[in-house]
Amino acid sequence: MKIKDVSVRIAGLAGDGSLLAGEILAFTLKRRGFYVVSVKDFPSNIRGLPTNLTIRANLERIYSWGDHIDSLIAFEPSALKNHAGDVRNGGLIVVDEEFDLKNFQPNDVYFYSVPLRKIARDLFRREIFKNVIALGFLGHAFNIGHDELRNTLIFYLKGKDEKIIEANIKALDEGYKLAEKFVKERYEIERGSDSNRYYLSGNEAVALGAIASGCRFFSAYPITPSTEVLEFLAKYLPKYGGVTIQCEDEISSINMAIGASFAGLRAMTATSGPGMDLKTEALSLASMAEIPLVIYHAQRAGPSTGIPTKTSQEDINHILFAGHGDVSRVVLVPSTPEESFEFTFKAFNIAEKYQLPVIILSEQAISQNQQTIDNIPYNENLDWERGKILTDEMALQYLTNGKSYQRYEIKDDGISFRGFPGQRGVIVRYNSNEKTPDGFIDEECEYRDEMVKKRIRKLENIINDIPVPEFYGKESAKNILIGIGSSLGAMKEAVDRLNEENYGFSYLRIRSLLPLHEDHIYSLTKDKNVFICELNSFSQLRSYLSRIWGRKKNVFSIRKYIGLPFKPLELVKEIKRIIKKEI
Amino acid sequence: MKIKDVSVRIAGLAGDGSLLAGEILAFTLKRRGFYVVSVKDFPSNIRGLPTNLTIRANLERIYSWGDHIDSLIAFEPSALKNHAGDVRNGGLIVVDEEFDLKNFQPNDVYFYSVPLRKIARDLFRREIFKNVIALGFLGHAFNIGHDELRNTLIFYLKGKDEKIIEANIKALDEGYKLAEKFVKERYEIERGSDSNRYYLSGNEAVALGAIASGCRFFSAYPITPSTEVLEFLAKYLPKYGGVTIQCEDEISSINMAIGASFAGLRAMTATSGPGMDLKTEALSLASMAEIPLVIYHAQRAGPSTGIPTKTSQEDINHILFAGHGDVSRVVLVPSTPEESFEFTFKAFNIAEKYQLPVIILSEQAISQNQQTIDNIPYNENLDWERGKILTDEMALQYLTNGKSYQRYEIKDDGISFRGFPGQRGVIVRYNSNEKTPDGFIDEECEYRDEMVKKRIRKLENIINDIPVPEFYGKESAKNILIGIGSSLGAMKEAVDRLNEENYGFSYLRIRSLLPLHEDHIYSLTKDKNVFICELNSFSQLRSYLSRIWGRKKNVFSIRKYIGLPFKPLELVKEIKRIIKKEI
Amino acid sequence: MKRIISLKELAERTAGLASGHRACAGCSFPSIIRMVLGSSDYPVVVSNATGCLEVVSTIYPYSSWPCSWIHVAFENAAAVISGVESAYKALKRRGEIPQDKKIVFIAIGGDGGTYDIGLQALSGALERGHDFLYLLYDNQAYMNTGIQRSSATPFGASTTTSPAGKYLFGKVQDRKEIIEIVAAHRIPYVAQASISHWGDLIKKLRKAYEIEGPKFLSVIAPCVIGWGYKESETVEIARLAVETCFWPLYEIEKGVYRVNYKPKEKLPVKAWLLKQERFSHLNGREDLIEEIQKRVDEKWEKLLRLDGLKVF
Amino acid sequence: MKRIISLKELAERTAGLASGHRACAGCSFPSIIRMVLGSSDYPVVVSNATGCLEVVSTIYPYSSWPCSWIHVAFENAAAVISGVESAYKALKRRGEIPQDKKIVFIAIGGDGGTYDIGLQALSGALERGHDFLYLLYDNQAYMNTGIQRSSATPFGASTTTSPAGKYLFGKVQDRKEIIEIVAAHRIPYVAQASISHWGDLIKKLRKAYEIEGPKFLSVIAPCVIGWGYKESETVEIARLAVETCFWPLYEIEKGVYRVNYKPKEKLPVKAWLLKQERFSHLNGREDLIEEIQKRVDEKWEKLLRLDGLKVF
Ligand SMILES: Cc1ncc(C[n+]2csc(CCOP(=O)(O)OP(=O)(O)O)c2C)c(N)n1
Ligand SMILES: Cc1ncc(C[n+]2csc(CCOP(=O)(O)OP(=O)(O)O)c2C)c(N)n1
Ligand code: SF4
Ligand code: SF4
Ligand SMILES: [Mg+2]
Ligand SMILES: [Mg+2]
Repeated sequence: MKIKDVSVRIAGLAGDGSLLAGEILAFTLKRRGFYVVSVKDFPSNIRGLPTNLTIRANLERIYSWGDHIDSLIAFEPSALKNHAGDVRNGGLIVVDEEFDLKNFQPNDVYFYSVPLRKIARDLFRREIFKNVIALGFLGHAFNIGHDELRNTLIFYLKGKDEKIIEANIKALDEGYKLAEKFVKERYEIERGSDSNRYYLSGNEAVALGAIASGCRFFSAYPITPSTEVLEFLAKYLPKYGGVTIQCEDEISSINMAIGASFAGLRAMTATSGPGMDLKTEALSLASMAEIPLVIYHAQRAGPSTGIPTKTSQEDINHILFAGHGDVSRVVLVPSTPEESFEFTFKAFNIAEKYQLPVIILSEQAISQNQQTIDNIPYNENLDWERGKILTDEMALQYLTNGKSYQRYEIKDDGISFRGFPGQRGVIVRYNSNEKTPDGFIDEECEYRDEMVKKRIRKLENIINDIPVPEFYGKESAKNILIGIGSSLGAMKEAVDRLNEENYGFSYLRIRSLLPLHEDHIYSLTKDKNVFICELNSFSQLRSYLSRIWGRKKNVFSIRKYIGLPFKPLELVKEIKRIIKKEI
Repeated sequence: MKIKDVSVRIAGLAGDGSLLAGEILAFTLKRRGFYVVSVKDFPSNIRGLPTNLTIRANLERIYSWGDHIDSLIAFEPSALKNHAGDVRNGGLIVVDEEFDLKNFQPNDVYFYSVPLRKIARDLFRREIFKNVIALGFLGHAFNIGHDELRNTLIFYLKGKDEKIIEANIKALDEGYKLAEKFVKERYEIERGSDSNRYYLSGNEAVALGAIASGCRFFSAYPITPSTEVLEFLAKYLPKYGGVTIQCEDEISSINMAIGASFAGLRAMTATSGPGMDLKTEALSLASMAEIPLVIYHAQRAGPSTGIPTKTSQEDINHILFAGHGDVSRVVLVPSTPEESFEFTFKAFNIAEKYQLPVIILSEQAISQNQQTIDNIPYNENLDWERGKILTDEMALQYLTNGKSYQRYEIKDDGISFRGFPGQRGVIVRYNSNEKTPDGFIDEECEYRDEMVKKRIRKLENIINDIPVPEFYGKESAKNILIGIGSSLGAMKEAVDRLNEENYGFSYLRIRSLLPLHEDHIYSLTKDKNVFICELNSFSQLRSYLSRIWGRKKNVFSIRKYIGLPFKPLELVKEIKRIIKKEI
Repeated sequence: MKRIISLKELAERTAGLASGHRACAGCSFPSIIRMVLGSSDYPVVVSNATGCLEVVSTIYPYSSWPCSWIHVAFENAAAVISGVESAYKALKRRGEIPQDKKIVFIAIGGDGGTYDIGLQALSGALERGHDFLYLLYDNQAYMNTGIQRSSATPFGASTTTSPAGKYLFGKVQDRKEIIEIVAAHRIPYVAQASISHWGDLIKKLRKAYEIEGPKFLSVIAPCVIGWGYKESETVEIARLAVETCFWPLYEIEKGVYRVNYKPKEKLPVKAWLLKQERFSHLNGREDLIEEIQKRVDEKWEKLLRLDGLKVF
Repeated sequence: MKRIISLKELAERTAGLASGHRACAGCSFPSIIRMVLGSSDYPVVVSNATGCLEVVSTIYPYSSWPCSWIHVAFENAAAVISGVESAYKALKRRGEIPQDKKIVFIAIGGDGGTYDIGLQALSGALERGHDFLYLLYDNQAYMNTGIQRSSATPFGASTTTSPAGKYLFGKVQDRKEIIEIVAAHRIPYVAQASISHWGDLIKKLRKAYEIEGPKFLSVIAPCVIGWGYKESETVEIARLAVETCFWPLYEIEKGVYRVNYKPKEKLPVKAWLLKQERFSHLNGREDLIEEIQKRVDEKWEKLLRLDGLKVF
């Protein structure tokens, strides 16, 4: 039988080419028609620290990296030690024969100890080539056409020195040859239909989404795991007549975006962890001054510097509640590259329609990991809904009728017309103080009450414009699993498996945390056992949702906080344990 | 019958002496044995903007400024317009005869239009003396001994030029004389027993509390309404061998305190509104690096710059949840000067015992308004509980036994011993990254799981060290009012009045928001109608508490957000309205 | 060089300006705002940091600003104006605004919002090279929150957080040399001016409006309340700061220093100090007054040495 | 003046220092840390800003710091050390620490943590006059997050956020002159050094440790990854920066400029540029190289003019 689901981990040290080898393999599998999910596990930019890339490929669309791996290439003894346990029985491990393996007991796996470094040294005088040799080895073991891998390799090395490309091709050949000598049993990997799908990370999808949304101003400050958006837009936004600016810190980067939005451009900033702390003051300002703004936030493990390159869902509290005063905001939570794109698009429309900050809450596991997707959810019918904008004609009327333009005019729906500085006929005044409709400081609190109510009225209709929770399974199931973000894949597979064993499960994936579909969630969870999975230790999601059901007894937390997303089996096991013990 | 409860408002423009006149009156009443509550309503430091001071004095301890005022002195037409409506029937209004009063219809009050400015000009050539003339006028009307007011006046002017003091005394005389001519009916004001009570604002109480707690490092940045703590400690902390430093911004002011705490001093910072936004990053750091720290936060009306000199309870969300990652913290909420002092003292003990940041959440109505209190709740038995501190002997043992000191040693109660840089025998390493017990970066996540659990274990016992909610009334009452901070006074009087009308009410005043006495609150609110009063528009307190009861039907919000604390009658009316309509 | 606009002309120009404001009687802001706006031939967009000037100039119904503005938080005036300016550049590139439409972008901050909490934002904007004027009005303390020291507060001045008394003689540290710090960023135009010398101030404003790139102008803005003097003396106090050389009028244009005004007779700094309540405790402390005089002299001499030199 | 400590002595002194670190092969940090600690006769307390150096030097079990330290967030090294230093002063005043116990307080930051996000904290600490050394290791970009531009990145250098390509030739702006900005704060000691000239570096460190008040030392720290050169060339790259006068060795002590090293033969800056991947796109762009040379020359000449002069 040909294999339809395969997973491989390539583990070594930062800078030793493991990541590159993994990416080439992933891309080759994608071209072969597979859906690929990848999980990068790396410590920092510095060379020499342990790093690895896991890729899982399936002919069906998948979202999770699975439980075990089929194959491991370990370039270092420590890599072998840390990851060998994850290889399933019957799997394959490739290591360098130069390891001292005295204390290593392989499982029931095909274990190949081969001269990777030696060949690299002998033929190329640089050990780094071991990565492509190993790739060739795997190519043979998986029965992937030599040319397939070679084509991707060349694609990835485009622009490099001719000699380097040649050497790499030779290294690949050597890998195939080596495998012929060693490999006892070859896998047969399937081939899928569509080889032209996209292979995107969440950060790339957000950057593309911003461009597609007409965002023409982006200011940010580098911070893992959102920096790639800055790097991408620094490169490509100018092409679209836009501006990307790296600022001196996060405070300025959100404030510049506020300035640009005031001037009339769609503007965004991006950050993570501590960066968002520094942006809270301006978040409060954007809400008060009614400035449309999109903030992209990719979570990492905290608190403080924490584990800056690893995933978490630890900033739920912060994103929902930070900022002094009654700060209005919208919080969207994507799980996939498609949603990262789509929610970015939505975010700009909501921000301008309701004139407030919209936060896209992602996380490292989504933002930096690539996935195969069928399509970028973009089509020509998608509109840039800019909301109530003062046209030049409307502005000119102020000139003729002698009235003064009121940036904060009190309206039934709470939304006033946005004019722009420089428009003939109007003077545009934005204010961070409580203000009169014209934008002056309302020092005597004449308008305070009305202004607060206006800002609250704006919020009433947003619920119609945001993504509803995704429900999966039968409504009759007596157990429901709730989660967000990167938990999607594990939740889906866990529910399927639990249902195979007749546990009666469904899942609910929340895609907008603010506003929250409280009624909907309430009715779906009533009389059910509720399992909430989340990547933090404070049960932030559960605490937040408990406003829906209070101290309801049968709500259970499943938490993980070591910087990695859930695996399906982890959820299954923990759920079974809870059911056995507590229900 | 002699009067046992009197309230006066003096209203004018910033810089015209209204506040001073009010303060002298308040202090005189205090000396006369009254409990005084004052509410300052001012716009900013700038001269010429409307301002007023309300004082209420009662022979019993009171906490609220009441509903109406008995007397109003209005130095400006606008002041008369804005405040005349608050004067009860039979009350007294004093205005300057120079007003144009064509459109003013006095209520059923004693209305005196007198030549305040004219006398000031004629006798002193400066209109500013009108304030003390008016004070004398009131003194006569209230039958307060001339000498009583004079003594306070002299006390307040201590250090001023002789001539100025003389002129003021003369102005006071003139006021008495003037009143003799005009006043038709004099009040008889009671005299109480104790004239030696304290008259303190929340800010003063916190500053004193810090000194009494052994706080010897204070760094802050000016911001209304907490600046007085900085000003007070800048003046007095050096006396106690401590340091007060004004920094270049809020970020540095919290980080300097962190540095001082690392070095071994008890350290505090203070702020408000936007200042706290800027401190969230370091809050997260203090939690992660396990640094004892006290943060005093006085709320003002937001969001953003908002109404910076007025009160609110708008930062509940921010204080409870801001800071990226799982940030541990404790949040105490005082209502009175006594509690401001007492909770400051507690805060330092908790911070050091559990090695984390403790926030004292106050608000403008408490921080800047003065109240009479019987005593500062300090006695010699109060201990500075410094928690687990590495003694010099313990430190030296590391030298002898050759082990290395572990700042983050894993302990059953989650609390490790705190050593200080410079202690012989140990190297002290603090880290904002996830770390090993020695304080090194735990780049490979070996200790992550244990460290997270350690930090969570620390939180388990805090509930025993924090102030429990204050419950007032009968447990059998079927209605319960919940509130915090400045709502105390209005809640108490409202509950009393409602009970007089047999509404069956009690109140619960929460004094620690984190940890929260969930069980206690749950059992007290079960099967009851719950009314939550709070000074914000988002129902932040109600949303937070709803984790206790979910979507319980009979929970009702009473909100106010115009920058002033509740009045008893407001609560009574709104509660009656709700009961009539909804229950 | 554009001609200097006359006071009469300015009065005419600014006739249209709303004259309302709610500053303390005698405050120096009204004239500053008037000159800033009146000196521009182009439309102006302002971003204003929290502080006295922003508060008093934008209270309903007394606004002094007949131009579009955004009132930002305390430390962000330079960042927000950077965003506005860059956005306009993009809009021009995209043809949504005519290429030749000139707009003057001004960020305004007090000394607290400039020397202290806003310094980083200022430095970043200078480094990126935006086309804007940063206008610092320097009243040498945090006035809006009730007179706390800033790093612009002079040595020896008493504030609520550097109180003269038993432990202190007022502020212990010297002021930051903001002009030098800004000049170290090597921007095209840096200048210092005073409301007492309006001709010089207007000339500097008009020069700044014509130069492309970041400009920085620091104006001394005496504060009745915080400095402690009679309402009528504001201009005189500013003048004395100049005449004593405590506050020299100078500029650094494309790297070249130019002292714009050399007092005929340099007055002793004491003449300025003792007119102000905040220095009144120095009365009799000749040692401290001498120290202050020494510092003023040194800086003035250094300035004279640099006069005419190109430093970058 | 203290004598210069010899390399041999240093090696002995630092024998006790843990030698572990996890930097990229060829990184310049290990030698910097070694010299900083080895040059001190006093106990040292360090506050370290987030960045490559902090990460590589404090990973378990490879720590290079045999002294107490606190690893703070990115922008706060100067603020935290201010707090530590003030606390020690208070402890001494209170007699809890002997008056004569001298401790050296060091704040360490990269260029991002110093020129950009940490500038305000640095400026504040300098103004308040704490007794500490601020050590800037300047690798001219944000390395730890993957080579983004900082305001220390030289004109023309390619980074991921100033990518050389169709739209740009690398970074458009010049570097901030951090030394001049810091010197404008008129602190007692400001200096620039290089790991290639260790004698000079150690001399500066030891001088700094003896001076009371704020000190600032900037050390060029070539980065294998971010600059793009062979692991073995780190010292050579640093040396070329000095020999081309791109990175002059100089100091400003109590206001007096002193150029510490004048290359016998000033090499063309091209010799330094084209050894680095980040400038490789300049190969053939003689116009840009000339521009860079011009800027280097101007600054060097200005420095020579200032040599020996007292500026404050
Ligand atoms: C982040 C933040 N911190 C503190 C404040 C409080 N605050 C408002 S204005 C001000 C002082 C302004 O001083 P300056 O810039 O010198 O202007 P001035 O009031 O003296 O004109 C302060 C401390 C604030 N609004 N925001
Ligand atoms: C507030 C905040 N913003 C951003 C980051 C992400 N960050 C960590 S280190 C770093 C770059 C450091 O650059 P530099 O100071 O030059 O040190 P280097 O890594 O180059 O040694 C950045 C952007 C952070 N940790 N905190
Ligand atoms: S306090 Fe000073 S600066 Fe502020 S408005 Fe009054 S006089 Fe002007
Ligand atoms: S990235 Fe550069 S600075 Fe960072 S450790 Fe590697 S060589 Fe050193
Ligand atoms: Mg000021
Ligand atoms: Mg760097």
